[in-house]
Amino acid sequence: MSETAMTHVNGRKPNFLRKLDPAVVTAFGCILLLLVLGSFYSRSFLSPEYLLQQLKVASFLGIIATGMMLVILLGQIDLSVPWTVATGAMMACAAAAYGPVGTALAIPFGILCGIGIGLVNGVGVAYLRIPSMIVTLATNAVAQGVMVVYTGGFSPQDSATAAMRYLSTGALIPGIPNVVFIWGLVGTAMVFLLRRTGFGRAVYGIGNRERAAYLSGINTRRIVMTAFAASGGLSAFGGVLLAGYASKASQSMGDAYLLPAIAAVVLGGTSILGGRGSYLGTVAGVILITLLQSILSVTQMPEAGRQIIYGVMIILMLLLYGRAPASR
Amino acid sequence: MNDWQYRLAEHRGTLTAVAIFVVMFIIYTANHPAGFTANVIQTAANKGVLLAFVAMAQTMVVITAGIDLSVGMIFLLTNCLASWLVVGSPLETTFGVVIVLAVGAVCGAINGAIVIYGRLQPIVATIATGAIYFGVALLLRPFPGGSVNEGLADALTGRIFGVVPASLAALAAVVVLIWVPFSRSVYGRAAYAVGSSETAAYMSGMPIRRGKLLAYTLSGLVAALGGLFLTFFTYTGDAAFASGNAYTLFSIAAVVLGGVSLFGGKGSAIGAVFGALAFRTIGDLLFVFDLDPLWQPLFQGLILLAAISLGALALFRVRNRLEWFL
Amino acid sequence: EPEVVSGPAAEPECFAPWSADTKFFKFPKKDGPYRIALANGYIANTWRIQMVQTAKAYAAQPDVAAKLKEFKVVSTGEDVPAQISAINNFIDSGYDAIVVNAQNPTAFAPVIKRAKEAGVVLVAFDNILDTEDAINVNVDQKGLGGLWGEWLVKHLPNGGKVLEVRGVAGTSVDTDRHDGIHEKLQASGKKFEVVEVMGKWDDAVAQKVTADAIATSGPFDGITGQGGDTGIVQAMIDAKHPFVPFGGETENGFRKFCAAHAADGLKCSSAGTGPAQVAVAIKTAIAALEGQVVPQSVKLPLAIVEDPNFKEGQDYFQSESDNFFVGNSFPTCGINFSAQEIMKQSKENK
Amino acid sequence: MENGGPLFCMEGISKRYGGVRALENAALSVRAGAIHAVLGENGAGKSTLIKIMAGVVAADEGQMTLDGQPVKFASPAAANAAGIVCVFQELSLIPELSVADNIVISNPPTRFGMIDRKAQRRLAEEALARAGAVDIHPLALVKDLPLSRKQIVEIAKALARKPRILILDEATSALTAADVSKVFAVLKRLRAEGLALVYISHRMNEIAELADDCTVFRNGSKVASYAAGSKSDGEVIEMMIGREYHSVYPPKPGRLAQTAPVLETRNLSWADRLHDISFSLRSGEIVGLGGLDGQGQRDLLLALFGVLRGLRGTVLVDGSPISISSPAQARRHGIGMALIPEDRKTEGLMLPMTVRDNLSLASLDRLTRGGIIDSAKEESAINQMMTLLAIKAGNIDAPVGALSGGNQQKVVIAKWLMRQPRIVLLNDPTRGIDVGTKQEIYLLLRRLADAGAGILFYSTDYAELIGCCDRVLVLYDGAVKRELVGAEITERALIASALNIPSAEPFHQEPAQ
Ligand SMILES: Nc1ncnc2c1ncn2[C@@H]1O[C@H](COP(=O)(O)OP(=O)(O)OP(=O)(O)O)[C@@H](O)[C@H]1O
Ligand SMILES: Nc1ncnc2c1ncn2[C@@H]1O[C@H](COP(=O)(O)OP(=O)(O)OP(=O)(O)O)[C@@H](O)[C@H]1O
Ligand SMILES: [Mg+2]
Ligand SMILES: [Mg+2]
Repeated sequence: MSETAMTHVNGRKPNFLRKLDPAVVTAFGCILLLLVLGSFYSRSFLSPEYLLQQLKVASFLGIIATGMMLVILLGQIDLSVPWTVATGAMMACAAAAYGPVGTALAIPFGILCGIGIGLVNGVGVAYLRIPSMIVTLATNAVAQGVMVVYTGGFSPQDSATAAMRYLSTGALIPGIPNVVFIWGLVGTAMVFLLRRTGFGRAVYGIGNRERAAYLSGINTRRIVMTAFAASGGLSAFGGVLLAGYASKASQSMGDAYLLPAIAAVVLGGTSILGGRGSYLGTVAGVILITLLQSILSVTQMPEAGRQIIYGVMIILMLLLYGRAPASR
Repeated sequence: MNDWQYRLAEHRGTLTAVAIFVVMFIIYTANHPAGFTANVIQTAANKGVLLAFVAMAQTMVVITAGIDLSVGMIFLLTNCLASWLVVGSPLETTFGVVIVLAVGAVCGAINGAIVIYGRLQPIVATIATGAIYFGVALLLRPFPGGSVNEGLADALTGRIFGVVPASLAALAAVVVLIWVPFSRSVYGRAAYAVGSSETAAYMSGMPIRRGKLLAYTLSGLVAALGGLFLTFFTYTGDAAFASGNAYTLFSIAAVVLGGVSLFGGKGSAIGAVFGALAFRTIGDLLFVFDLDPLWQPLFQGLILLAAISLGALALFRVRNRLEWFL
Repeated sequence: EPEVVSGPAAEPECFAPWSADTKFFKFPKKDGPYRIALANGYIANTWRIQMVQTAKAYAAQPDVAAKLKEFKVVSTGEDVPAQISAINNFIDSGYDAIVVNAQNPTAFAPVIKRAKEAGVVLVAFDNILDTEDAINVNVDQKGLGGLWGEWLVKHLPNGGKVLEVRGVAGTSVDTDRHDGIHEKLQASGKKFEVVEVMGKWDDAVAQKVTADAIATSGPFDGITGQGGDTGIVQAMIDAKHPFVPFGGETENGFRKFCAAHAADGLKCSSAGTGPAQVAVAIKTAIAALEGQVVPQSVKLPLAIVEDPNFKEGQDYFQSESDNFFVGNSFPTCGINFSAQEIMKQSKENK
Repeated sequence: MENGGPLFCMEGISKRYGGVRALENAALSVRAGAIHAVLGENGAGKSTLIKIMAGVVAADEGQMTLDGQPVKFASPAAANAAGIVCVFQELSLIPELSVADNIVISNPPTRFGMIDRKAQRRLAEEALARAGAVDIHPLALVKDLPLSRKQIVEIAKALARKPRILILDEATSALTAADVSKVFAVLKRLRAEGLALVYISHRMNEIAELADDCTVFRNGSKVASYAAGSKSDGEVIEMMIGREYHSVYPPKPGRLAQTAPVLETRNLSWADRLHDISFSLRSGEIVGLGGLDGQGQRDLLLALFGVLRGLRGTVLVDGSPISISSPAQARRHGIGMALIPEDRKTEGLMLPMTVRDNLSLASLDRLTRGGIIDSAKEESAINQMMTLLAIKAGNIDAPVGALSGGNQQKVVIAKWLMRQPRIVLLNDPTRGIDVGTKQEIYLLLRRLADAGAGILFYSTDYAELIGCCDRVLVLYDGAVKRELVGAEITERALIASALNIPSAEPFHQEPAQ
């Protein structure tokens, strides 16, 4: 992790090699393989337009998976993603109904709502010690309930603001969608957070053994809560961007993101038990899942076949590099 | 402490689940326009038993410190299969039932094999196999349909002696014939031990792989029993993705309400069964409280949140903060 | 036990029989006011929310309210057994009629039997029941697909490459609409190449798969979408795909696009049956309870608007949500909801 | 029995973990009816050797013979079946199962294919009685037991398997003298019954009392085998550490420190476990906590460190009363407390994380600026600690779990020393540590004290208390029963007060031996 660390040890690999986790390398290899396989079906799978389009679509999943990864590194999970995404999107659009101020604050407001849901999750997990799998399931139900009430309550505003649309579909640099940059920024921040900050170290520590982290004087509860809040915020931000992409918010926006986010994180080599994993892996996982879904969706086969191939491919890729080490 | 205190401590999770269920069910029937009648109970039982089977299946995997996100899809797949096979003469029907259960067990065994021999993390492995099982279900039933031996279906979803819901009796029989022998067998104990500490179990020379594999296989079998009952209850097969997913997620909620630890090694399928019944009763409460229809989902969410927060009350008794991290 | 009688129905304009051989029911007349229940399944999408709002609005209309002692709505989610149990509970609680948007057309046989025995009027709409023992307020899903198919045939006289964005796999609505489309395309005798993707009736999903399809198999000469059509058009715009004839649903957002881009080639047929059909179902239930003759299978008229007839404030509402479903009027049944009426309903109720 | 050849023989055993050579051409030969002691400093490869013997890990090279027949064990179960049973250094108990379940775990009695709980209970009670632990309830969950009880359960579990060869890998490290003597009685009886026993321990006195044969390991290879008693302790230790060896304990300062107390408690009570504990700890002083295990020593340390809720009484730091409600507060500047926990695997370390990450984990607040880690500062702090404690790690970017037990323990201590604590609480820090390392730790403690820290030191090893401490507080049933100062700290005085024998007078008259 630190660049000056070369002194102490005998025979360490150079820094860049040491960082390359074989799992991540294989994951990127699988991405290439998928593209090559796809190109047998249609040449356009290798076209820059298609690849950029995939990168753009992957960005939404990428941002959501970033939050999911943070939580998984703690050995927890966030099942409230679907309705946090929807809440972020819907609330951002809703804010836009309140004049220019509302429009200006739309994006932060949407994110804030996600952070709110995340905080409830965090309090439940960190302070009430409820297993994350179930608190987040419950908050997901509550968020859904609130959104249903909200939609039915009064004629809701659900068009995305110009800013949201710009973030998702605009291109500051011609050809490269802004949202890809945003994912890049979020990702860089995450890498920095995980590698270079005390918070990141603490996250890994807690994921490995919370008890030891606590006895080391780390404020484990605050960190867990913060991580959940961040996950909520990132999910909601993903929702906001999705609303920008679709020009509007809708209720079921987040449904398609829960299982793929988990799968992407784990496919990227992060241990579901916490404490182990790199962000680069998650990037690979996100791209893998996005490509796989995309390629399958355009091949003309019955949905049943798509589902079966999707499942088999994930298992094969995991078998290739995602296996736990043999214990003897 | 004496024996009974230890035993009470051992079963606390299960007993809490029973208590939560009883309280909720009393509130429900006390406010039901039809009251505590055989019909109302039969209706509640038929609905509750389905989730109870799925939750029991989930429990078997969860005690090994795994999780099965494909359990709802096994439930769907076996439902679709049953809508083809469990028809006709008694012999054909029996044959059909056997095949359906065997397919469920095979699905469970596949999950187990991938997790054990493939050494994959259960959560993603079962996301993937779930997609496969759903795909197969969809092949079997591209759209809803099929039929079932209605005599058998009516018998198993009806009432025994006009009082006891047959589905409840079947559930009890499954508990006695599958869960109890399993949990008391050497393999069952190995499954618990693996969930509690895999290394320790291995070092103690337990048959951990076989224990785990058996747990996954029985889990598939019990999920298939659920799928079979779904067919008896609806007379059809239906590969509804959303419904399969819902059952998977509900089963996790039920398992937690039932006092089974998601970290493995602790809890009982009996607790999970009551957790499932309690979870189902949350939905039933909608009938007896006159809520605006759009507020109903929120109400359900809040009740669930409240029910799981009950467990947090125990925190106030913890005087050694290290106990938070067990 | 309804008596099977011969037609026509009490309000023949509204209660149109599905086909020539549709049976007619005459239930024993009951004295009002009635207790009616709505057993909904899934709730968390705009269509369903709008449907529930419409049901409440309809039940609150003075002439309808006068006939109702109680109107109760329960939503049970995606889970079929829960919906079956809900209906069982309504039967046990003594409701006179139960209106249901069934999660599965074939799963309700046992409960239909029970309703019949208990003398409860069961009316299904939207996702109807596969039975002759309950009243179905029917949308001709296959006919709807046929309509879209015909629209494409009309606008692509030489055939061509068509993108079909389908719904949720494994549902009968998806299958019926799909079959309808393909039947008409085939019947035309022209050469149509169809690329199918699953849009799940959801704008976000539909947008994504459309974008993929355009990138890998485009461009297309025509498009048809079962739902999520706003997202499909959005994807076309994003990909700078030329506008082509489109047969789709009745989302407000879709119609906004159709109106705005008609001149550029987005020639739309927007057809479907809005959530207001619940009102027809309730009306049918009341009629049945009053002892009037009703068809076993009611055929709902389709609300169709086709290019170049999109009119702001009537066929679409520029200021309303994109997710809003237009097509809320069944004039033959005296049912006429404006967007404002539906969306504001519960606000006034409070 | 006596004149038979070796019962079990290992030869040419090698085992590598990645780049680490754990064993190199190692050998061991044990005979029936004898206790064979295996000695060696931390990381010498003792545990690895017996894990191979017990089928837990597979050797890269080498042969094993049992009764002269070559054998290979694919799993612990296979070794068990051959009569080889091991009490592992890392406990192999299932925490969520009951004591009885654990004891019969590998071969539970069954009826109709189901486990017969009555028979199981009976077997468990027998085994517990044999291990001299009738105070443990068979239905108690293992996770609720303190470490010392777990070790006893582990021994009972091994006994219940009726082994031919019984291996104990530091199986008594957490036990107090009383428990140890009960266990020894059992072991001697087993020896008389003709079992072969392999005994690994870092306590020389235990070896002296038990062993018939000894083998010393260093750096993964056998150094020597000899009959017990044929070599002096000094010689043995020099074989182990490969260099000359002097007195274990550093000299004490002679007179008591007269500085102001850094830490004081007044009438500290908690639940029904701690009663009215009042004492003070001056800077420069090492105060021992004595007594039988489980008399509240651990609770006291946890209470001081802010882990326990609902404390009554007062805690003062530098003379002013404070209330500490978390380790985060306890380590804060101005208090500067550190706790070396009891169980390094679950409380001290993140085993899969690197040595580096583990070392800096407790000092993250000091190594970061604005939340960002200052790599240079971290690096130098780590290097300093690695040298100070002479931590033997091939690669500091390797997981700490790959270090030997003793080096792991050093990492735990190092990570707290990095903060330069003013008050150091130690919960049995030398458990499972070889003499060489122990010596280094004692020296370190004294140096810390000399540098002004106040040290509160709980140990289950009386010799340590005698050798290191300026004062010893003896706890009994959660209360301080006696305070021994300077020359009063003798083994007899410690034992007498630990057992709460009322008249401790006679001990005063005798000179310390
Ligand atoms: N925690 C662990 N530590 C070391 N090895 C393990 C662990 N878990 C599983 N194993 C593997 O388990 C294998 C044997 O396990 P075990 O004997 O418990 O299974 P089993 O049920 O007897 O399997 P089988 O039916 O194949 O004989 C060993 O070869 C080893 O590789
Ligand atoms: N699983 C492992 N992975 C990598 N290295 C290991 C592993 N287990 C042991 N080692 C290494 O093998 C060597 C021998 O370790 P072992 O545990 O056998 O020592 P030991 O003599 O039992 O020491 P102690 O007295 O501290 O318990 C050590 O250098 C250790 O770092
Ligand atoms: Mg075996
Ligand atoms: Mg060792």
